[in-house]
Amino acid sequence: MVPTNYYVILSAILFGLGVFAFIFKRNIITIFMSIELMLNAVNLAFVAFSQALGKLDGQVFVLFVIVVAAAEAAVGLGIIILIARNRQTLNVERVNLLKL
Amino acid sequence: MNSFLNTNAELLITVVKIALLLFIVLTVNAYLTWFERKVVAHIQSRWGPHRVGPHGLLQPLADGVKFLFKEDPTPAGVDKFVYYLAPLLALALALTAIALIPFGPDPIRLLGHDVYLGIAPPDVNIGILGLFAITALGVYGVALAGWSSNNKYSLLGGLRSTAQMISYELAMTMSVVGVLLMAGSFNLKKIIEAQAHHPEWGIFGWNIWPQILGFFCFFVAAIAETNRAPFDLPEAESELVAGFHTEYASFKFAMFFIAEYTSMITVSCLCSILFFGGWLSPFPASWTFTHYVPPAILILFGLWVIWDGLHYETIFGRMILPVIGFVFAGLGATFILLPRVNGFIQAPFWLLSKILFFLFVYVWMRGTLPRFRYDQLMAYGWKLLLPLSIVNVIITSFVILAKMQWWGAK
Amino acid sequence: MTAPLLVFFVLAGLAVIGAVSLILQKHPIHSALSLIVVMVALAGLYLLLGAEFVAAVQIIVYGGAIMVLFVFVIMLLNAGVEEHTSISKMAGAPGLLLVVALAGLVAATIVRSTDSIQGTMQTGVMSSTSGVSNMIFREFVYPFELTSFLILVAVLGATVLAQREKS
Amino acid sequence: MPTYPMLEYLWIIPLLPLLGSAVNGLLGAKWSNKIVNSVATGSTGLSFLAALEAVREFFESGQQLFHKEFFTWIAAGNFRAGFDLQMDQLTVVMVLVVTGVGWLIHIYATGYMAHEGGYYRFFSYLNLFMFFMLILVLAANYVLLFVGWEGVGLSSYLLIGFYFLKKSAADAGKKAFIVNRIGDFGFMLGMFLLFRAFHTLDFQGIFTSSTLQGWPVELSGHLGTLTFACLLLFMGACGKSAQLPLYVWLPDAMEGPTPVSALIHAATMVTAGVYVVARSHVLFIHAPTAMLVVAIVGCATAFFAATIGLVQTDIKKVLAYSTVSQLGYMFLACGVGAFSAGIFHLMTHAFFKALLFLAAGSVIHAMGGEQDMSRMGGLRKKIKWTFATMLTATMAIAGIPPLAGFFSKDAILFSAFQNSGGQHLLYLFGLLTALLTAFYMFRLIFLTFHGKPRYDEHHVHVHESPWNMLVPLAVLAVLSIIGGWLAAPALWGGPNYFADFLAPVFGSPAGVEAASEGAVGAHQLELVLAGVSVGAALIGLAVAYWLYLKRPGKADGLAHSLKPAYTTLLNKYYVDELYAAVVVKPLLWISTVVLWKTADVAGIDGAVNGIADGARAIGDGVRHTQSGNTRSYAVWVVVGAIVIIAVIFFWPFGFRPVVGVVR
Repeated sequence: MVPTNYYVILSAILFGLGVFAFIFKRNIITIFMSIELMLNAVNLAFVAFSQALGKLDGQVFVLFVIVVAAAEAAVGLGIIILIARNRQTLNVERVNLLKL
Repeated sequence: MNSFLNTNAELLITVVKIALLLFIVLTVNAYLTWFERKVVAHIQSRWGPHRVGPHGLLQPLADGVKFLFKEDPTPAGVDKFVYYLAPLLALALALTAIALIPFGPDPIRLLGHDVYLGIAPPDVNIGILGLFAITALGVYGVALAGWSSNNKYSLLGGLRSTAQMISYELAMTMSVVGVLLMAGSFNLKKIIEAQAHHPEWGIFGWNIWPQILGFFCFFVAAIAETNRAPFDLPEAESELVAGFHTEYASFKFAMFFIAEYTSMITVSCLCSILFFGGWLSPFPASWTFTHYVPPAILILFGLWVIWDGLHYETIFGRMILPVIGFVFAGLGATFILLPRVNGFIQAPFWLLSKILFFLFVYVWMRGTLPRFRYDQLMAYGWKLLLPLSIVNVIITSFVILAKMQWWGAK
Repeated sequence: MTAPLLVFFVLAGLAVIGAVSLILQKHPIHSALSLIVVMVALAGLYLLLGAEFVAAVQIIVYGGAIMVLFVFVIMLLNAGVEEHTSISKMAGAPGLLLVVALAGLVAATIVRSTDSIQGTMQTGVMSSTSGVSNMIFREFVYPFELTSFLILVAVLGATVLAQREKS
Repeated sequence: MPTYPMLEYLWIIPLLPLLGSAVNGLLGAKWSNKIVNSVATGSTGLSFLAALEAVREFFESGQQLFHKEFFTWIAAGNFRAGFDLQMDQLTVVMVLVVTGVGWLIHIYATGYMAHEGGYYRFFSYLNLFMFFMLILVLAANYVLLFVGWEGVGLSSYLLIGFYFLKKSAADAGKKAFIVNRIGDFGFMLGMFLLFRAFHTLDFQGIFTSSTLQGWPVELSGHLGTLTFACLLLFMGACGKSAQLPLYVWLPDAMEGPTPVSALIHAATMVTAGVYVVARSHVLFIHAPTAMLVVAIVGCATAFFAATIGLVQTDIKKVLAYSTVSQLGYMFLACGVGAFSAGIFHLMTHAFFKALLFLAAGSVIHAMGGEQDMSRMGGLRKKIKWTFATMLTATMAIAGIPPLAGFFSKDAILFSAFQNSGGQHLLYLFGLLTALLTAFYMFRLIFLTFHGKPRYDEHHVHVHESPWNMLVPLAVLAVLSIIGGWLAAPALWGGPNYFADFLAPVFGSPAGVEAASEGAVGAHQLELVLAGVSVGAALIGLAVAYWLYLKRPGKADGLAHSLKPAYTTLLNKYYVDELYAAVVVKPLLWISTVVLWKTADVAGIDGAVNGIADGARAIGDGVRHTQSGNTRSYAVWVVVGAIVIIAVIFFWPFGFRPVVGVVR
């Protein structure tokens, strides 16, 4: 049997990598993907814990997370399409209308 | 050596099974092309392949050779990695899908191990889900191929097929839910057994009757999933040259080709398993004499082949065809002589016959139906199939609930 | 080195490699492919954890729908290689430090919190599919409905966002 | 259906004017004058009828005092201030005067204000005043009374400043308001003191506990709680009733429309002070010192105001000062313990002073807004009705028998003569005041109506007022003739019906006490005093006649020969200037330099602006983080996450959040 710690540490690593990508990638789509990566890491932790505790709540929650991720992807990609259409770029550093 | 056999027998058997299945599937694919061309030709009142071997039976071999030895140029400016990855992905996934399908209920004892027909043991808890997972990944092959080959036709083909597959995957999944509700399991074996719930009903116990709506949705969606006519927009030669595999030649093209036919087989398997009782015979279980139907059919077929071969125009045909017919007849005879074997082959026989039937339907449709327009395709998928399948789910669940409530079934 | 452990390490390595290559790849399609690898690996891990249903859903939804959507969008926008600007100063060395700190903290926290459940490891696979469905449709039915509404809203929103305004 | 419906529903009487006010104030702007009239006069008239009915029922029920608690308004600890109304003889008099006279004046105003702007506003205010005044007189405890008290102050302010575009009017309104605040301050202190002493503010509670529980009568010169309370209450009364030293607002209040002057600043509101003193007579009787103060102040005011009145040329100003001095009479009466006489004079004064004002208003109306008597004269022929009624009122106020003023004033002087502890200073001053009163009133008459016109007849077209102004004049004239006859029999030894009528409230009137030693002597004395006062009145008349009709211009000569005195009087003893120097200037200085320049500008504004500047500065600093670069924002998100997780990880206390979750 694989100790829960392994799973959890793996999920921590993946999460860290996701954060890293989230910060250091410049392509909006890739940044989005890194968010998905973080979500996946969290899901892994959920499943690991649920298995470790013999409770299914974790898995149920993972399903919810997946649903939310799907919704987020739908909306987010819609937004990305809009941005690409209006600003002809996918580089977040070129999308800086928030500046004063 | 012996110890190795004993220790890793499982592994070994699996490997052997995989090799066997690969061989079978590839052959079947090859002859499927022959079959298709023949049927379409006859539908269009032509002869079809006729030169290479008797009835063009050697045509597939020729094609294979051609595929292997053709020049394989890599267009300029393609994304090499993805360009090579795409066909591999497509083929691998298609074959993996086949691996999940059980071809028979009971195992053969071999070296003290139960060997099932089909690679995965038939009672995988999430069998159907696994299948769907794999088919879902199947999109990538097409999409990446279209994108990577740096060609607008390919790109458009890829986009089209991606959109199409995503759209119809929903309908497909939803339409199966009815069956799952009735079986109460994702397990393909359980699904088949659920259809034998009333052994005496025979063909009338199959899911096709209560799930006729679901079957309609599933079949249409499945055809769309496999990018076959009348949903073969991704490779609509009149618009996109050859769609996503325009830039692919020789063996890489063959991979796509094989992948497509393999997924056809998979879909046929699914249709017969989910809706047509899988390996169940159409007759009531108590009619044991119907066990002689398969051998009888084999013998009759063999005899016909012999008769047909005996006055075939070419000498080669007059030599080879009777042999084939004799093989078939001999098989039938041996089955009759060995009842245990006969009993064993019942299930695979029925399953294969059903699969053949669906493949025929595939070809039939291709021969007869015109291609959809893109907007029609989308409208059809989203506005007709999806709602229909959802309605099907609702109706089914209500009926099941009613059964539980009033007739206390299950 | 038992078989499950071996499988775990293989899959885990696959996942980490995928994640790293997600970062290193310059082209979004390659990043997407690496992410798909990660997800498939995770699905395998779920299977290893006995959560078949979650695994299947992971592949079907994440691999078969969401990532396809990503790839689709990338193709649609014909996204090129990522251009390497570095206008943001925050996202330089300080960002790196912060990320490392965050990862360390998370790992530390989680490990510390898992010490307490070392003993309670459950052995054996629970029949998760039916159990999960029971939980979803019994205890979590209201969240379930809520998420369905969320999805609906998201679909509408995406449609509205992406459609070209009629002019 | 209760046996005495109108008593049971006593609140209807004040409610009706309130409704009228609300309706007119909210909707009247769009309406034509007719509708506004009917609403205003209708509501007042109805409340007058209601009052009559209530009074009838009160007498029919034959009870000493009707008292009803309608609902509790304030309940704090054992303190209760309810919306309680009560009715006794005193209230009867007041209510009838207020509603009756008020109604007449409403009718008059419909004519007088016909051509004024803000018609609906005027009547809304007027009705509002009626409401508060009725609350004041019907209240059964000091708190509710104070509500009415402040309310009438408010409506008086509104009405004085009715022509708020005229600066003088606005200032006059402010002045009245502020001066009244001073008095109200005293009044409130008095209430607190009373509450501290008696733990209640209901009239009944206080009076019973102060009489039955044998509250000690505080000897004169001795300053006890009651004395202080009474003095403070009287301070309020001084403010409201324009007594020394707080009378200064009343003459300026003449800026308001004449009906207002008649109703509020002559007939009703200004008498509120007298009413309060009379209402709390029980307390005053227990505080002789306060009584003495009241008497002296009243007497001084009466004389003082009269002297000023001598030289005023503005017709309304003259009347205003005469009002002040008459009010002084009333306080004098109260001060010498003749409350019934005071109330009696209050009533008659309400009649003839209202009449005087209305007539003056009619004159002004006729002269087209001219108020200066030096530009009038010879109006006798042109406006007969006005002249007749005004003459009646003048004779009444001057104390010519058998008009109302004679009896009331006589009663006051008589009781002043008797109860002024031996020396008759109060009486003498009263008598002198009576003489002066007669003089300046007839001076007014002669200057206005006799002699040759001093205005140019081409521009001013003198015309008699419309009927709806004359009818009230007539009615009031009749009242001011017969109003006093209730007390007439007392002269030839009969009973004083008015005093007997009020006896249940005030106990046996002062005059009768005196009579108890020797009724006969009392009668002679009374007759003698009456004669004396009549003589004084006639002297005043004669002097006025001689100065202003026989020898016109003699007055100016006299003024020249007594220049300093004359100018002093003309400038009202420079009281306003004195106040300006002593009170207003320092106050202005303090509020300008200390409050405004220092506290407000430096302190408060400084703080506020400082905060604002600080915010701006911080914003300037922080806005650079808003680079608009999403990646930087992402880093900030990470920072936040780190903080949160660090908190969880290094949680200093026993409870470990994460572990808690996992367990």
